[in-house]
Amino acid sequence: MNELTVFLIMVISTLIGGIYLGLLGRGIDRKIAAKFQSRIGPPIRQGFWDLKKLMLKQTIVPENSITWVFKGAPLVALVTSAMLLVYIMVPYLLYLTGYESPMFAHMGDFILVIYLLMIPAIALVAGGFSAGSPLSTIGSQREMVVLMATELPLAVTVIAFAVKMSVLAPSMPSFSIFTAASNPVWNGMGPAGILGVILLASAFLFIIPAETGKIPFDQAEAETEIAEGLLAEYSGKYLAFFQLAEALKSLGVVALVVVLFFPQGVSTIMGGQMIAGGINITVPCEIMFFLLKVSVVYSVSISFIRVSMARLKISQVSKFFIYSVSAVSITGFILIMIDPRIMAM
Amino acid sequence: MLSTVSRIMQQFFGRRSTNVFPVKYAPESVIDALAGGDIHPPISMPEGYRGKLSYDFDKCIGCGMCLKVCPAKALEDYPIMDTEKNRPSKRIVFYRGKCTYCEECVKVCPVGAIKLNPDFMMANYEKYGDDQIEGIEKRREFEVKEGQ
Amino acid sequence: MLHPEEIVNKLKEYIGDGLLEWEVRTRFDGVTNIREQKHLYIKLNRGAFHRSVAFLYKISPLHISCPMASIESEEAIELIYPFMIYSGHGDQTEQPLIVSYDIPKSDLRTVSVTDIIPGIIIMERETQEMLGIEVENLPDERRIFTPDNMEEGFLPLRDKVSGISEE
Amino acid sequence: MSNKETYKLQIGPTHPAFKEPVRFEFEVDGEHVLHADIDMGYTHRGIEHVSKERNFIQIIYLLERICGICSTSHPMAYCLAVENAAEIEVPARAKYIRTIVGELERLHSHLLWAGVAAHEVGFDTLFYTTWDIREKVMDCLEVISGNRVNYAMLTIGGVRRDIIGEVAEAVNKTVEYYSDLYSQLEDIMLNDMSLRLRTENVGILTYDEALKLCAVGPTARASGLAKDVRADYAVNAYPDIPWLKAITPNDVGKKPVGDIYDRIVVRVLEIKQSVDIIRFCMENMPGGEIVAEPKAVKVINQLKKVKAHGIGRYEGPRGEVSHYDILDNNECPVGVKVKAPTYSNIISWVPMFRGAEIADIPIIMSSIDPCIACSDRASFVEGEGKKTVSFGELRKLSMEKMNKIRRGL
Repeated sequence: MNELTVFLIMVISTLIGGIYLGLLGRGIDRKIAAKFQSRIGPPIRQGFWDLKKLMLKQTIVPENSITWVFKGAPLVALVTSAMLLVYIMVPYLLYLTGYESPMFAHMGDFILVIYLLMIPAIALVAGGFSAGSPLSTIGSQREMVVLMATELPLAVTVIAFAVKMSVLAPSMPSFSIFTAASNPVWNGMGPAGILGVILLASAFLFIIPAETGKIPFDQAEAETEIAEGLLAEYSGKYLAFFQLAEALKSLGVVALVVVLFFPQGVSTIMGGQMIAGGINITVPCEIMFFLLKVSVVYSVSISFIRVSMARLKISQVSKFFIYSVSAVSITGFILIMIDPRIMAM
Repeated sequence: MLSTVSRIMQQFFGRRSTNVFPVKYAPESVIDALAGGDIHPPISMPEGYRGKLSYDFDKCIGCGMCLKVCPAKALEDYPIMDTEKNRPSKRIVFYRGKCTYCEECVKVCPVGAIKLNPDFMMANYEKYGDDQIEGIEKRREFEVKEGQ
Repeated sequence: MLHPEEIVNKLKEYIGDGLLEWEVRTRFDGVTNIREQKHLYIKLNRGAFHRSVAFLYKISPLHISCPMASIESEEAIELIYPFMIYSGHGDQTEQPLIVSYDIPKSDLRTVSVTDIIPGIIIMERETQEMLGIEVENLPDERRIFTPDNMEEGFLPLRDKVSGISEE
Repeated sequence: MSNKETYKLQIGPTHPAFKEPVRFEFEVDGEHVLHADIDMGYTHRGIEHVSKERNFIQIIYLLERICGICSTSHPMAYCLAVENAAEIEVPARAKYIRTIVGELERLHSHLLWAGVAAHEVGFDTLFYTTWDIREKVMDCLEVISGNRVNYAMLTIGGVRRDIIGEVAEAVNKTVEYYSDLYSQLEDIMLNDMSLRLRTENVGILTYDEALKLCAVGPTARASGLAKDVRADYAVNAYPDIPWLKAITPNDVGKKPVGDIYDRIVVRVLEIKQSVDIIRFCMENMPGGEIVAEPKAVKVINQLKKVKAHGIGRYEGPRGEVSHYDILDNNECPVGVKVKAPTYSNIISWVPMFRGAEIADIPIIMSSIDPCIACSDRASFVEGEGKKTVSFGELRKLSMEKMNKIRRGL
């Protein structure tokens, strides 16, 4: 098969699957949260219904808003979120399917992923500022603070991975997701290094809700404080775009964590191809296993954390990330660096 | 922190506290859809529940004590002619939409013509619709008879 | 802890003729442990009111229990301040101290006691807008419960002025 | 920036954090509140004025609807006021039943508050948990009185329903349920990290301010001011309880700061206290009549002959409820003055907001357990456009409408 055809198939299937799974994930998340809160909760299909309803609703643009920013922001958020998902998923799918080609070796650069993580948030901020309401302005300011606070631990993690990858697979590009997927970070490491990776993973446990704007880090939306903050003025299809963008971004961030920390596929664990009835079912099994991992990470880092904590204040969020989470991730980074096996190489 | 988590886990694995709205009261289209599935019976009301008001037109002697105590003025004096004795006889009309379910009229009624039932489903589109006025049917019948 | 009669005597010494009438009423409550509760009703001269409150506050900080009630008669409005004295000590010590004075309708003015009891401000603002009694020295004169665009001279709690008919 | 630009943030009258309409105007610098201003009066219903047109029995149910949560406190204070004026002796058993219903209401109100406060800080699980726990006391009240919210238990000179047989059993079961659950609840409410982060050293009301601003209820007690009508002033069966006292954070060995956390402490301890009071009352309830005069019409006629003033005070769940009634040889009182706990605490909001962040606004606002509807109760309604419609006119209009509809029948 032509490389380009494979690439296009993967992108399109990721997009379609991503939208479907993202909305389904929202439904499952709400159901699980409801279960934690001892209630029934909405049907799992609620995400799709919400989207459908919002698309049909009248869209109101505030009079004193900057119209083109206000209208453009949701689209930017949606497109970049979709790009983020594609950018994380395609290299990983390539790795899972075992399709190797020099063209794809550099795919999925960490630095670009960090930027892509930022752009939907910046689009939200721009949309919030342009709406011209004091509540959305406060929401935008808060979103900026959360965005900046999470940058440091995120960057530290990425650098740690790059360093580790350069040691594990010197022949491959260090910043590539493909490399990280094919060389699990847990390999070739002593106890100190493993502890370091665990610390990095636990830092990510809090970065995920912050990136996706969930309690305890939903200050930008904070329903009871600033009435949905930067989404306060959005309605109709623009709100639907933001919701879809958020669903895609949540899936993307969770997928990133899975790819970085738990990339091992079924075949790696079982030590070979999966064959049932003479048919090679490795790829479907790999995808199912991946979805399982995603749902576990999703329900722990998004659903569980969100039901077990109160919303923090914005000053506490910045302190929490700049001091505690950064300290944890830097410690993790140092532990990985001083791991004797890395030192030896 | 630990106790919070343990409570959350307890809730996750325990029985949920909410209940689906009793199907008995749902619209018919919904009942059809749910007929094959899980139908929740309505939760039983305790004895002495103060719900929908009912009024026994024939028992009423028209003393008007209930008019005096009703805080919401949900009762109206509606005198009609008693044809047998040929004198106006006081009968009461109750506006259910105004009722506050304090049970004061029930307590004060000397003949027990007023009761509060355990029925609690009283939502209605019309504030003064026929089914929101207790005692009006009898009154109507009477009017029709009078007219003849 | 002063007995109601002692409070009255002290007050009499201080304001003299300003104290018009006084009465102590007792109520009992409790079942096995019957407690007696003394209510002191004091009627003052309008001019003596502010000084008396300042004097009483020195005995023990006053707590304003209820907004000012009023009785309207032909030529005057009687304002009733239900204060509590010795509150916040626990152990059944609180005593109601109900201070009232007449305001002639020809001169509907009184003096604010917010300088002594800051917590009374909402109640004085309410009295001002509901009864039309002008409260002097009130730090915040805006309306609180009634809207700002309400027509002048509409006084909700004064039947004879507002024109609300008794059915 | 040398000259700091501040801007005005309007919160309310409708806002997701507020359960009832009230409007705040904050002067805000970034996330910090510099000054707060309060505007009320969005839920005026004219209850004090309407009361003057109803007879003494009707007023009980009218006052019950001042507030859904304090639906025993207001009638209680009113009945105490009228009994005080007319010198009616309440039977001993009625006093105990009043106490039990009042304490059950406190239990339910404090749990409701805990849920609301948890929701304000975004802790929805605690909100669902406390409201789930609260269902038990609501069920118990339903068994006692026949309704979950408006109990209609009180009447002048006693109570309307007895607590015997199955009902008494239901109360005992409720007491057991809460004493079993209390330690877990206390642990969650007082030791949860994220809750402490949000509530400690936020919305501080000092002792002096509480005293000067006449704060009442848990708000005052959290500041160390031991003001509790149950302990200060003899009502119902409270004088019988030897160990009853006003709860302050000192009871858990904590110096009162007057912040929101202290208000949580006071309320959580009061849940335990309420359970103990109910148990005490169930064990020591004397027998006998439950009402001095069971015939409502007779009571009205009896009160017609009274000319006196009466004051009724009761410690509602949110603080002191105080009524001042003036009886003047009439079927209706000449004056009814109502004070809800929030009314006393409104002014305490101003110092609490000093130095707060925007994120603290909802939790400070709900920390006094406000009931705006209780405080707004004067006498007219805003009509269409800018015209002000008096209560009488409004009623006339609605009567006309009703007649029109009725004619159409």
